[in-house]
Amino acid sequence: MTRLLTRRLVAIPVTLLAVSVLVFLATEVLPGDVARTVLGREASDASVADLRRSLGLDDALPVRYAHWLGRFVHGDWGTSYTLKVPVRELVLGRLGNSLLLAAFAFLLLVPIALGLGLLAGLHHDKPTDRVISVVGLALGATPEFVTGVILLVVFAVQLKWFPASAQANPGAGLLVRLDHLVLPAVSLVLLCTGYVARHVRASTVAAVESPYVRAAELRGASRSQVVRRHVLRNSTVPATSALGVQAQFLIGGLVAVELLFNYPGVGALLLQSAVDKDLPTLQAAAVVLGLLYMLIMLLVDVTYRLLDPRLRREVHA
Amino acid sequence: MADHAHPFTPSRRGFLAGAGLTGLSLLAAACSSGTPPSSGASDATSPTGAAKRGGTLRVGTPAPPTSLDPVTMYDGSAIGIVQLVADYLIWLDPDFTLVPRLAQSWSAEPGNKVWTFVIRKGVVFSDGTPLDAKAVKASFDRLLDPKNKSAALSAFDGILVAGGVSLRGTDTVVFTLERAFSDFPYLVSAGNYNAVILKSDYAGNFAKSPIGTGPFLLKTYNASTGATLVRNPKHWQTGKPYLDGVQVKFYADSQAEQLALQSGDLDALIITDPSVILATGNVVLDKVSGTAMTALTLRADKAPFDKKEVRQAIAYALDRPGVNQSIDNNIGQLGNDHLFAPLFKAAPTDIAQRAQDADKVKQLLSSAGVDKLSFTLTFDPPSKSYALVIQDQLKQVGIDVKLDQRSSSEFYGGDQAKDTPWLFTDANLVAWAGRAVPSQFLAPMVTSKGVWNGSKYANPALDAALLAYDAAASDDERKKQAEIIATTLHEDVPVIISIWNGSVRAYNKTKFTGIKAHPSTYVDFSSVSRV
Amino acid sequence: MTGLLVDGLRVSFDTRRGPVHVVDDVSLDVPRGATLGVVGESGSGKTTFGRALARHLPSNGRVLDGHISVDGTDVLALSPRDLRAWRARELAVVHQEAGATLDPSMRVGAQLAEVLGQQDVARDARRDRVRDLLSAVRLPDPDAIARRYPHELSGGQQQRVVIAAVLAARPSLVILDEPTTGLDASVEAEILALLEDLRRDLDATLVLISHDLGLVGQICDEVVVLYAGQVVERGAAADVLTTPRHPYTAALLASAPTFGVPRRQRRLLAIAGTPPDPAAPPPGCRFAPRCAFADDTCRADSPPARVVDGRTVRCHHAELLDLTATARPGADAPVPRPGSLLQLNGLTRRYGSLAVVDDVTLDIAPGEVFGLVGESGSGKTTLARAVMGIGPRPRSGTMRLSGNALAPVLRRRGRAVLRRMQMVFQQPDTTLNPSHRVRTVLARALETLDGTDSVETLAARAQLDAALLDARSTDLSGGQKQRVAIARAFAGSPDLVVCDEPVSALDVSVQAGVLEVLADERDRTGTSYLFISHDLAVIGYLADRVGVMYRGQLVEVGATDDVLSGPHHPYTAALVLAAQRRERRRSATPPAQAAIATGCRFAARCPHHLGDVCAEQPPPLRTVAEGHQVRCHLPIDQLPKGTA
Amino acid sequence: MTAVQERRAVAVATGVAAPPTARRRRPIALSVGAVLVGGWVLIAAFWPYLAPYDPQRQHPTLRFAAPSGAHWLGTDQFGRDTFSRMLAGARPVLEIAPLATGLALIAGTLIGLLAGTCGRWVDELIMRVLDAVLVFPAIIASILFVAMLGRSVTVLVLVIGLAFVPIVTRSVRAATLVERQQPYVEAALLRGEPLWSLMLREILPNISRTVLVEATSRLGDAIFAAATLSFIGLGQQPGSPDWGASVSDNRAYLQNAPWTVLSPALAIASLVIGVALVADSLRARLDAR
Repeated sequence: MTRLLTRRLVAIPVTLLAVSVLVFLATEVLPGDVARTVLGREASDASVADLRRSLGLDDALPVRYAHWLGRFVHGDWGTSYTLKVPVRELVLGRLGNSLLLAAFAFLLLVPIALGLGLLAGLHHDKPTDRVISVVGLALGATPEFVTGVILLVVFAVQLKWFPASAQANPGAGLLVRLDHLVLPAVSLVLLCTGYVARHVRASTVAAVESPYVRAAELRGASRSQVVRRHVLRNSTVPATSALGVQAQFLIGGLVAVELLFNYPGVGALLLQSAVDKDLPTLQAAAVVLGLLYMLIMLLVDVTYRLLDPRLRREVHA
Repeated sequence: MADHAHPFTPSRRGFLAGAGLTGLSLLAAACSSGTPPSSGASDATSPTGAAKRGGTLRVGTPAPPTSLDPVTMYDGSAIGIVQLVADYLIWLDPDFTLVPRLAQSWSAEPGNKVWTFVIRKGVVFSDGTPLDAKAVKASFDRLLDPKNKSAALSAFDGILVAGGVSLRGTDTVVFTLERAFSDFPYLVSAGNYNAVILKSDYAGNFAKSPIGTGPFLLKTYNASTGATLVRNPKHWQTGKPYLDGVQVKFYADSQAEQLALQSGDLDALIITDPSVILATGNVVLDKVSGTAMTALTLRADKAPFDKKEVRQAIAYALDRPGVNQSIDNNIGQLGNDHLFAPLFKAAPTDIAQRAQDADKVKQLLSSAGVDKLSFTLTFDPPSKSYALVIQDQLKQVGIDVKLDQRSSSEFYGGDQAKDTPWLFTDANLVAWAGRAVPSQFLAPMVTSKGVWNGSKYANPALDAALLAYDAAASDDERKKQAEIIATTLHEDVPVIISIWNGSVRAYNKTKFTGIKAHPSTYVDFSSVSRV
Repeated sequence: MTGLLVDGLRVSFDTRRGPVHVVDDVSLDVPRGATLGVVGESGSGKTTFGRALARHLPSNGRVLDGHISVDGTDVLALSPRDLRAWRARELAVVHQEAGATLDPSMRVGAQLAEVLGQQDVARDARRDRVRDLLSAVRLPDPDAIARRYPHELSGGQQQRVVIAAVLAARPSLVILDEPTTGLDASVEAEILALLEDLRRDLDATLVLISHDLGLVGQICDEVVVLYAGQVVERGAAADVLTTPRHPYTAALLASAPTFGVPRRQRRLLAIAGTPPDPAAPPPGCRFAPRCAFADDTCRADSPPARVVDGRTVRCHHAELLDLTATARPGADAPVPRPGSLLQLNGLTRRYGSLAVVDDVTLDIAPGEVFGLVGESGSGKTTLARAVMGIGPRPRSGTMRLSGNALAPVLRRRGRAVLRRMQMVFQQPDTTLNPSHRVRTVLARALETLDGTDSVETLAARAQLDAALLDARSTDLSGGQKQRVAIARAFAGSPDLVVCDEPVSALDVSVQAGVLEVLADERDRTGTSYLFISHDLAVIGYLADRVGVMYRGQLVEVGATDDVLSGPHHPYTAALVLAAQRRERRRSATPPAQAAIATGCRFAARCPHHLGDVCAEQPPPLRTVAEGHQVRCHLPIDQLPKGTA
Repeated sequence: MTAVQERRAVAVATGVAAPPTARRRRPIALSVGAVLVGGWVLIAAFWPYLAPYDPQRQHPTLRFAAPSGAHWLGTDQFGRDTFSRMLAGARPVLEIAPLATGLALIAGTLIGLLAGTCGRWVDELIMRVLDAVLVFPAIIASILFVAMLGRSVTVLVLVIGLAFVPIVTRSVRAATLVERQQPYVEAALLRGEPLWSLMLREILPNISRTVLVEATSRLGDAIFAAATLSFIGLGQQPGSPDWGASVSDNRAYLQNAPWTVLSPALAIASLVIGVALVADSLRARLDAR
């Protein structure tokens, strides 16, 4: 176990360094000019050139990268070229929003997906199984900006059960903020449930047809006892990796939902800064997202090994 | 299949494709003076009966792409927020009439080169320091200093330069111009949106120290979510504003705003896209005509548009009412390919309005020796709809248009003297915000040395006529010059103007009253009150 | 009527090709406390019969008719609730892979507690009952075992836990389906001893289902031989095994190698052909197509089950047949040529810190069959893979092929060396590429090993029917697949073929056929074999010389007869006893992962333990006779001798 | 002779490997899926003959016309017929998605095979590179490609294809690792078969099930991704009837003209569901074999 951990932990900073270099090179090639974006098209070339110099954009690329890396490592993430606010608060604030929405969606996702997967697995090839599988497939197949739109029209505009924008007024309590997050979270859950449920269904079917369940039946245990004691644990453990994949998507991938529900998440910031070539913000967002992405990958692998006794020890050969 | 760890993090539609959908171009909302001073200034029409006090107005607007800085701001949201906090010398009413604000009165010596403004007495900044001529002079010196990189520099270009502002006594400011300019009051009015009056010691970070003389105080500002403002007790317009405060919420795009309006999350919008926001349920739209437009500029200095006939063929190929219908929800006015909007007093009315004429197009093209015309039209997202309309209409008359959409930062990026796409591509669409003074379009766009002359059109006769127009003291002299300029442009067609965009502002009629539209989406909530 | 009564049982499976009768009219009765052996090869229906007794058929299986009663309870008529109660109280089933029937995510103690819960044992009493059960099945340190997870126990220990569960249930009928298959001989002996105790303590009826005639003969009172779903012979175990009345039973006995009888003395006789297709059984006697004595009546109508001097036999001519003369005369093997083909010197391979192969030195002459025997975990497979250059990274020790150095890693060996050494694997199902046809497999081998023969000659030599050349490899039977694998190995006429348990996954009758192919190839080409097996009978049958491995070390090496008859190493003695199934081991087996003692590794289990010298000092290599060495502290004359 | 083998023998002999009841009901899902996918493929090929109007033709007077006899699915902001645009939109989606999937499959399978077969440092290197690619925000990569190569079908295919390579590689590698341990591969190794022969001739045929499943899953995702790319404005030049672009452009008119958004959105959903149903039943059928 520890060998796996150290190897993966060592890989993280290396990969993040590679990502930051790639991002630097990418923005160099991207068209457009951040100084022009700040001053607008009607400002004179002279003032645009003057701003470029003050932002240090005219220095050589390696110099700028070294400069950025030196300060970034010491916690000074610089100020956003366009929004002129400290990048750290901006990115971490936006990340906080994304994490809140992702966590809320994840909390809804886990019980629903596991429940449906188990139900489908236990009624293998019966109508409930077919319905759950097909509906899961269908919802998983529909882009989130489509389901989101439909949810908005029905629940926000017509029925007015939930607010249309996911952004509560500043300073609102957690409950109010969650109320604003219901619709975006539901549209994410609809998207991700199918994938997780399918994995849980597969492991449930495997558990039901396994020798140890047959042996338990042969010892006179009733179906409900068998399910409760043996099937439950053995079918939910493998779901961790499927949940892990969805967790990664929930962090970096929910930009369309952020946009649709007007929610200031980190995904939207990432693209906005990429288009504006606002380098400090883009770098910080890419590195933070990358770090989070890899930590989740590692967390999933570790929990998977911890939960499944067979993999607990580092099995050699 | 659903195991879609799909790697794409779809972006914020807002900036790339979406910004276009906000109709008004955020990047182009520069505005300046309008028609000469009319009858005495009058407050906004007082509401019927005593206005109810109190209540917080919740307003939606797209997040400003840059920081909140009055000196360099250019987008509608930043301008709107600053206008709630700071004042101008002169305000511009929706029909471009000049309304005295911090300037009590103003007058020009004969020849329109020296202008004196008397500053209103008894006005204090929100931190208590009284307003005086020194603060006004400091505000304009700040704009004129190239170090501050203000967009206002281009508005004053060739008219007022650093050092042209002097004091006389404690409450009078004198502006000495480089050349006669009869419409000068418009340049120091709200028409030149950067020209807000700030304290002399303003150091640049407006979001942190938002001191102004306006009706509201800026309490909090967050670049991602929005701003909260409260009544300014020291505001000089006694009894105003009626509201307790204003809460500004940033929206990714107009569709999210429409939903918020309808579901009651919002009471009004600062910027309203006419093709998206519709009057349904409690949402109503206040409409005004304006002088904003999207110019179809053709490079007159090289093929295929070096021949006048080819340019005219394009002009005759366009179905202008169809354009008005498709991209401005029919609230615009037809353009006639010269830069005098109907709203301008000096606009000539006797030039025949061009209309789609397929035969004339064929005849013009054959006379220019061009049998099959095809060209590439470059534009950025805000003009996407108009580009599609042009492509389809021109196809009906056999002209093939290839579309080349660039991101806004790419379209306006690059060197304005050599290669920036919006000034150097063969045919392009550039959206311009409403202007109060025709010469603000004419001078930069069609004069030989114009700083934004995308068509590279150079006609000394037109240059002379414009100088004469600016300097003209009387209205008939002004009309005569306008006639010359208009007919020349109508004939040579370096820039095709199919419609002048109207302007709307949506609000919830059951919540607040006194919310008015404005050609340049300007914001004056001082007389807004609860229903 | 106590005990088990089965009358006219018929079970069929619904398949796409219609119903298939897997168990066809089986009737038997077993008094309470007696043990019935059910013997049959793959496809005989024995497992289905076992599951039918427990009324636990797969979803597409149905009991057509017949009657099963256990101590008077009509099992087939029970309501679901009563069936559950009956299973909890009266029934216990032990499957082959015991580990698989234990829930991988639950500790072993908790699972036993659950069974006790089924017996309504009070919750607080369960912990002690679990400890008693585990010590009853002679598991060392019951409390530690109770906290372990199933995958942390050895195969033998897992089987013991299952038996503990049986003890807990105190059933009246115990069904054991291949309980010891795949276990080492010594572990098997201990499990069988436990089953004996079980039978006495519970006074229950035992039904032992197995393919292994020897095992059934020893344990069971009565024996039933199944062929293609029908009982072909039934009678007292001792009689059936010594004087079989049915030709199939006789053929089975003839094809099984017996301990100490080499090929020179008696050649094995494989049963020709393959078992009939259950969906379309032949008319008449189902064994007729493969029976040496079959005549028209046999082929025409199916023989009734008749009683012939106390034995039920389903054969028209049971009385007349003289089945004793079926043994084949021996065939002498060519003498191995002088010199050294393969020479290993101090070979060591490690997984992590554990030396799986520890300082092995041995020598194989050209044309010699060198047998390598040892239990699972002795390192014999790792050694074989090391010789072929695959497996864990080489640590130390050298290898020489015909005198010149042999690179320890496959990548660094030239093509010529590859051609000279080939390997045959244990599992027939995965030894051939499932998506290739047989012809492609052999053609590829010929091409890469520059073979000179044609595909057809190669196949013929491995006694493969030419028609099979165009079949997909997945459609072949286990025996046919191994024959193709052997043909593939011989494509480049190699000098040495390493065989890793080539026959242990095959039915006895098929095993004989494959051993014959190996022997013929050796006679024809003079190829040497490094023949690995855990079965002393098979090793004794083919090998010229034998090496015995215990926990990575070569504890004895010598001519086959010397090693088997003795004097030999105490561990070899234990293996011989287990192979002859004489003596059931009572002593508890040590935990598998006990630390490697500095002295003799076998010290902990050695009955001839000499005290400290064995525990502390590593035993010297003593020469018992020319070419026969033993690594043991015992003086030569005190070394144990095999009994006749 | 072991219990396992006996079950296997019975199963092989009687062809009863998967419970027959499961296979009977499976074809319904397969046929529905096939109809959906087949339908759209036909439409993509023959829409010019099927579409009642020219999808690009604008009618300013007919803006936002509700669904009617003349216009079954109404018209959009330029008065263009929504039904014709939906039919025409099938072609770009079905051009990009299969090509992108093909690219991802070929590259992913080869890299996966290489990683699984070679093992040791080759495998470690490939996996680390994949991690880096997965972590690098795909959105920046797509902007990069569009910026460098301009907007075109090839760019879209390249961007989507490369984004899926890591996912395909990961599952192909997992399947390869399983086969790599099998004796038939070791036998090939011992015969001195070259690396490419081990990968393509020995292992690839036996992981075809995984490759096929990946193919159908990625096809569904590629359609999804093509739609999303257009949605964020990186898709094709404006005016293309591409479904993703249509949803993106018309999303703003959801209240006043919901048919302009819902028809392309449901078209995407129906195609992707069709692919999903086909994939699911193929996977079940392959499991059964």
